[in-house]
Amino acid sequence: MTDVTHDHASSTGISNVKLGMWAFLGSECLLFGGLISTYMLYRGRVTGGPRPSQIFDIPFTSVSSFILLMSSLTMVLAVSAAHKEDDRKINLWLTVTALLGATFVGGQVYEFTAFYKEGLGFSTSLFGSSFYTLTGFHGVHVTVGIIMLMSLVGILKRSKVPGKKAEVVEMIGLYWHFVDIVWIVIFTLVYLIPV
Amino acid sequence: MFSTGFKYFFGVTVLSVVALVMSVALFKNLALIGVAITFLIAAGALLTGLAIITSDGTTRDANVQTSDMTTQSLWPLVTGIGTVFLALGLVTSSIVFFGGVVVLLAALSEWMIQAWSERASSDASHNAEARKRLLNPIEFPVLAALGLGVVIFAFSRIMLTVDKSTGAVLFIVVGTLVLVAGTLFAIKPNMKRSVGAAICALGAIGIIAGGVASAVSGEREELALAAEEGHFTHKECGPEESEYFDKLKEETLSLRSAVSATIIYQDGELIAKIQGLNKPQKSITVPRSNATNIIFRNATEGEFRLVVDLGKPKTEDKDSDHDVDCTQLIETGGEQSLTLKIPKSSSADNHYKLFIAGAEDKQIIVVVP
Amino acid sequence: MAIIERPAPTVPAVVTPTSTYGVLKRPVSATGWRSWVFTVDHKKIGIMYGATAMFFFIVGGVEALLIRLQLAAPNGKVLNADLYNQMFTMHATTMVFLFVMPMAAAFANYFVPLQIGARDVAFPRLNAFSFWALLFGGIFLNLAWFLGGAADGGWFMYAPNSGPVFSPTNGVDFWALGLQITGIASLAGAINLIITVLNMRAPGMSLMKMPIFTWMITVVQFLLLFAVPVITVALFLLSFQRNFGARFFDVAAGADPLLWQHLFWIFGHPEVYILILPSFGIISEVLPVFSRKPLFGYPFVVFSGAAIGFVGWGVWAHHMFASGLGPVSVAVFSLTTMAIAVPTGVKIINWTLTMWGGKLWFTTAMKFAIGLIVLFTVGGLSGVTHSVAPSDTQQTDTYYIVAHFHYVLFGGAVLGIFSGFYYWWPKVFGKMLNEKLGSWNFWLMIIGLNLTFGPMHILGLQGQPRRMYRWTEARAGEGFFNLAFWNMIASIGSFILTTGILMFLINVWVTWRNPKKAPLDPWDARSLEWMTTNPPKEHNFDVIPTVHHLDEFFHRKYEEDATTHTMKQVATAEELMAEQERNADKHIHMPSPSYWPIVLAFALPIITFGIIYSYLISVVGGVIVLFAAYGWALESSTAPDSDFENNTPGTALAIHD
Amino acid sequence: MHKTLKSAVVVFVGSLVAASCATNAPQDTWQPKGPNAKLIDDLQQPVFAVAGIIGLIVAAAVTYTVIKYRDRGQPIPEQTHGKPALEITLTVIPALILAVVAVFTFGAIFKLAKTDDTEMIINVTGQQWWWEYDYPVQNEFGITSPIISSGQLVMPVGTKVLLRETSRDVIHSYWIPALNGKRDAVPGRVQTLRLEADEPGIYAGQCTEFCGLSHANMRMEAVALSKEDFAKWVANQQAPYVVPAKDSLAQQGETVFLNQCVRCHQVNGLMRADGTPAIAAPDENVWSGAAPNLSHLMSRNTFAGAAFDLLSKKCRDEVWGAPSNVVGAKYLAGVTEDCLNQKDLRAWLRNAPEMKPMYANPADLEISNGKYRGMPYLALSEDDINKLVAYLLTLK
Repeated sequence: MTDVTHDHASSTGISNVKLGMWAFLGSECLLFGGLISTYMLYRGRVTGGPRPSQIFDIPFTSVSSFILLMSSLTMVLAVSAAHKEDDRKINLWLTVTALLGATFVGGQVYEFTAFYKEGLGFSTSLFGSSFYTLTGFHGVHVTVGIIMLMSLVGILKRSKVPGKKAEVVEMIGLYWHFVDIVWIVIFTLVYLIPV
Repeated sequence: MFSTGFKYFFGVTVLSVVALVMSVALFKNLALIGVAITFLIAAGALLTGLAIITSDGTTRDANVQTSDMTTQSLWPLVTGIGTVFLALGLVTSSIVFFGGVVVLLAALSEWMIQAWSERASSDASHNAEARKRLLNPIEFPVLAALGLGVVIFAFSRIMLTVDKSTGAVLFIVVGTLVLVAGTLFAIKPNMKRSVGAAICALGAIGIIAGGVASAVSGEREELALAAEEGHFTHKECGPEESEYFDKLKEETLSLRSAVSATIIYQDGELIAKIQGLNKPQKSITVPRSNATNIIFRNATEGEFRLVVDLGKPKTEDKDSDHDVDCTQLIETGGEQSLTLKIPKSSSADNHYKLFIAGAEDKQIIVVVP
Repeated sequence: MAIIERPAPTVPAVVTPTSTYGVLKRPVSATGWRSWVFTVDHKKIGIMYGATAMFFFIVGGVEALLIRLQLAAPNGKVLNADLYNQMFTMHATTMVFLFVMPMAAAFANYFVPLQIGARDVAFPRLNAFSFWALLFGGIFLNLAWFLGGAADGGWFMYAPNSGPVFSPTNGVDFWALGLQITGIASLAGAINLIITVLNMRAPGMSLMKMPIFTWMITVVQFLLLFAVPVITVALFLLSFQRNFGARFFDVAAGADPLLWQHLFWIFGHPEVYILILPSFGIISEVLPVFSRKPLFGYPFVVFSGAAIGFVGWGVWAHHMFASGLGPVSVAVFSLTTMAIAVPTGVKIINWTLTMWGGKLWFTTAMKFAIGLIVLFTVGGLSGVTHSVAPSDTQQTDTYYIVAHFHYVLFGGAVLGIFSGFYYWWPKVFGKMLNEKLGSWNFWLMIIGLNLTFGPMHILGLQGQPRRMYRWTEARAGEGFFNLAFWNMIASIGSFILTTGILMFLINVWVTWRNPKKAPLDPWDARSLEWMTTNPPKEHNFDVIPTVHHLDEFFHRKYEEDATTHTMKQVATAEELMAEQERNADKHIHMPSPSYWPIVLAFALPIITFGIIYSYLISVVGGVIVLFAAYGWALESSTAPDSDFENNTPGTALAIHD
Repeated sequence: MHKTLKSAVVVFVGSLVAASCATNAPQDTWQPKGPNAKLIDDLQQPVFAVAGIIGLIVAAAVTYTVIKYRDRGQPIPEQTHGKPALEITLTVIPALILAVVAVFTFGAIFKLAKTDDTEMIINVTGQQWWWEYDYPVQNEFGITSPIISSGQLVMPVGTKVLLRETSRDVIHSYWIPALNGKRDAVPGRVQTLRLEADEPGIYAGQCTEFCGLSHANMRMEAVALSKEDFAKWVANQQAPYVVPAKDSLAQQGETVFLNQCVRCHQVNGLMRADGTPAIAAPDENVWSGAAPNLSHLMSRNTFAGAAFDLLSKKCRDEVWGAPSNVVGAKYLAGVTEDCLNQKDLRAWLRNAPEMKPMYANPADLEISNGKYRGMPYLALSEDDINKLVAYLLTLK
């Protein structure tokens, strides 16, 4: 998504790709809004199987949330390295961000497995269906983010990136921060607020 | 005349078709497979066609003399392994079979591309570049996903083995290590690449080894027990606090409107409030075979649960206990919903009722016409 | 095409296209079908959108005719119940998602860059991808006809009737997944057009100097941007329930079926404005041109469009007045629904006042525009009658509603689209549509439309519900003008309407064969898209114009006499064109064609097909997606100079950037 | 141009006028027969009138403009961009009209949602593709044990009846236009609808939320009886089962019924040969878990979701066309042998899915765990059908 026609400067002063990413993220807000609403409506509807407060492990999820937040910090470092055109640090911080993201996803895989063992399947109850759908969608977003970060590292190494490097890093950074912010909302609404 | 891209996609098409023909053996519905094949051929053909149109590579490809040089190749070996898996899978389970199919497909395509690239020109570096050009877009993401997948999976197995608090600590440790390592690299730009690679490799190996060990040693005790006993999947509708079902209570309710009846335990009396009737009732009418939502509200001092007696179960055993369903123990002022579905009308030997656990005399008759 | 060479505007010959990072070398062909399939030119994509939409219009029209044939007489035997249910479901789905939306996208794609003085959209490859995703999504949706039956739950697909037991064929799966694909297309298109409008306006074109059509399209794209994800969520919930055993609409698990209705209509109501606003935009261009006056109250029309966009989010539950929302919600949504009638009324008033005091020229485009004002008003007023919630509980799900939204969508959206056809045909194809046939087209459509949908008001008010595959004489009432009579009239009307639309197709055919070229400025038009050749050059404008006025083109042709306030022509379109060609830009970089959009789009139906039949197929689709995504990401939007010959300095032009 | 307008206006206004031309459309929404429907009608008539007038004004304004300002060679007009004062005025006027409409609308919404003045409640359950009614015990109406019926809702006149609607499978919608607007029957929810009839009569209705294959065949009627007639009806519904005369055709029919029909259809009081009550188990055979209870079948005028008449055409017209003072008596007479619509009933018993599409293919059963979603084809012999018809006629 790096098409730019260079005929004249953009009317808003923001590059097309960045503005495009903003628009996309605006749209994503509604996607997560819908999923979160569904969860909020259904979280207390348990006709069988565990209820939210019976299986949530708040200390663990707090730690994994913190790790995801840290990854936003490293993403910021990557973007600032990109502005300084320090290729080594771009690669380094992108990798660290991806690793932190992977740690988070690893934690989510663990959490899903543990919940499943404790009796919460995807089809067990409305709580189960909506919980796995919401957090699963978020997990997929993080995973896509990791793939983008790793690919970016690979592509940068081969110096194949079309367009401006800093812009691409910044665009992926926007996405990554968005995914983090969404997690903060999910963490608060899903885990912290009792049913 | 056949361009390299053409060969590549033609191969992909043929391979997909082969895979699907194989799967015909596994799936019952042949008509669907037929459609699926059409679809796949269409996909392959589209790409093949594209390749023809672009006459990709003809400028270099057409008149290149085949060089005799061959390089060492991993792919025949992997192909062999894939075939073995395939055969094993036919005997054992379909997962192994599919694993074999995937390995085989991957190996064959890599082999094919490599073979082609070695004959593409007499220039070895050009050949290597051509191979990369074709395969990197697939290899990069697949390898990244595989690598990440293995690490993530191994990590989650470790977490499943250690107990909850250790898990949280472990999580902090891993996160911190990643951060610290990153920072170290950042402030020590002179560190040798090999040192960095070694640290990363060690970390990965550690996690994978830990994962394997954990997977072998099995998950932590309480999880294993929960999976075995189904802690939350059965309800205990007796008067006493049940160990898991009542462990944590949900007191607020997302279901508030349009319920069939609200059952209130008020000052030691059980009453039903029904929309349209102003007086509290002692019986409710519930349509047969219909998922009917009611709300139980406790307005008496103490913790109580509402139990619904669903009559004798459908077994021939006339002495067996009645089927019951229930809410959790609800504190004063709390409420919870309960969904009833009663398939048989009430009759002389089929009575349904709602009552308070431990106080069978506080009851509401449920009429199923 | 990467470089437009000046002064000799020939297609540069290709020597060795650079290979992209994937397997394929980038396409460079400028002629033949390849120049269409791999194009990223917004104009070609616009035309392909239009052709696709027209094809689905015919498909949806045939479905509608079958429905009307079945209902012409009591106990119709043309279709059985199952087929009828599929027919009305697919008629609505096709008309909404595969005709009106893509047709609006066609106009938007073609004219927004031209109207804002840009050379292409912000993301040309994404634009091509949107189109192909729409086409493949549409085909995928209709594949269900041949694979066990199409969706049969109505376009609103209420849960739990859309669940696996109640809708046993794969039709609903094809429907849900097909709409996901077209949703992706809409979303990508929306982002593209929004960025185009925000970032690529010609110098001097402030937002309040933007042509009104572009304005309305912008509002629509924002609506899409925020509405599409909501239906995406709903469709995911439905698919997860049907394909993976989730319980979102399983009442036995305590689910609330109204969740679907809320999600669907939170999307579905803005969708109504997504369908109608582009046509409002079209006639807001047509009326001033043929009245020789600027749009009356331009800022009011802009703000009422934006207001409709905003308030449109707060009225969804008026589709659910009979669902049992509770009196408070019903009252609130009743009020907001009445509120949205106000900005809509503003538009009608402004259009009328635009004509007032004008110098009206009744071309076919103008006739369609005036037809829209009157017939949309009928639809709008019947809409007001069911903003009165208690009254709506009598009318909802009857033919009165069918009458209402067909007056809105046919009398509004479709008439607007036809107005656009006649107005912009010379711009797009360089030939004028025949005005005489156009007149036939218009009058047959107007008569047919009123005969078809007019009687439906009566049918509905006298109690004929919708979505019934047959009706019985026992409930038709007595007397000559009973429901049987009106059903017959409606069916006859639908064939007259069809004849009217056929007239258009004949007109296209006749025009096609007529070698006569259209003049440069046949309508004495007002906005920038007319300030270039017919059809426009690939790079749209030789010089990017600097904008000083709303209706810039008009103000370059005419000047106001300071004393008499009458307009005096100072230049002709030909003169302006010649001047542009003299000062043509020397360095024009255009984005180059690409394979990746079509490859990526084609992978989507493969994935969804796999979800229905076998995940193995999905994996193949997934691999193609990855492959295409990487190829795409690693290809620069403009081909490097080495792809073209004649680029040695001196013979042609230095290429900057 | 003005021809367009003319034709549009003529069709629109003409349509509205002509609407009154069809006499006695049974589901006419403009002929209220009870206070709830009247309330809606009083609200909507002025709104329709205002809307019509505004429509005419717009059409007239456009027509006038089109005629007056057509191109007669006048110069290009002044390029005016609008007059804000005029714009604002023309925005405020419709807003004010709508504000007035809103006030009246609000009143009606809350009046129609009232439930605390109810005199009688009836539970209504929708399923594919028929309605079930059950009357909870209400001693003041003589209902001492629950009554269950289907197809036709019987209610006393001048009584504020509250329907408590729900559904067993998908969403349906209950609509008797003469008595009130519609209210959806949503599974898992209980929603209320006020009904009250001013005078005795039979009021037609139709399920109006698309509910699957046979949606078109899901009808209903509300039968309003005078209070005395209603008491008679209640007494009849609570009357005990009458065993058919020994060795009659009807008795053989009872045996067929016990063998074939009782799997799904309950007839209260029916005993098996071994003296145990014959309890239907529709939940084991039918997806929705219910089939119409056939006790006192012949007291209803329709069957199979009110899609077909139990009365022959002549007898039906007599009942439906009866003036309000005798309609109750005619209705209570029920279906006699002379009046029975033999043709449809027999066709139904012969092959129900042919008369009313009901997902009868084996493939359709697979997805619902082998359960039917309506009455299946039973392969009854003509002989069995004769016997069954004779038996069903005894279910007065």
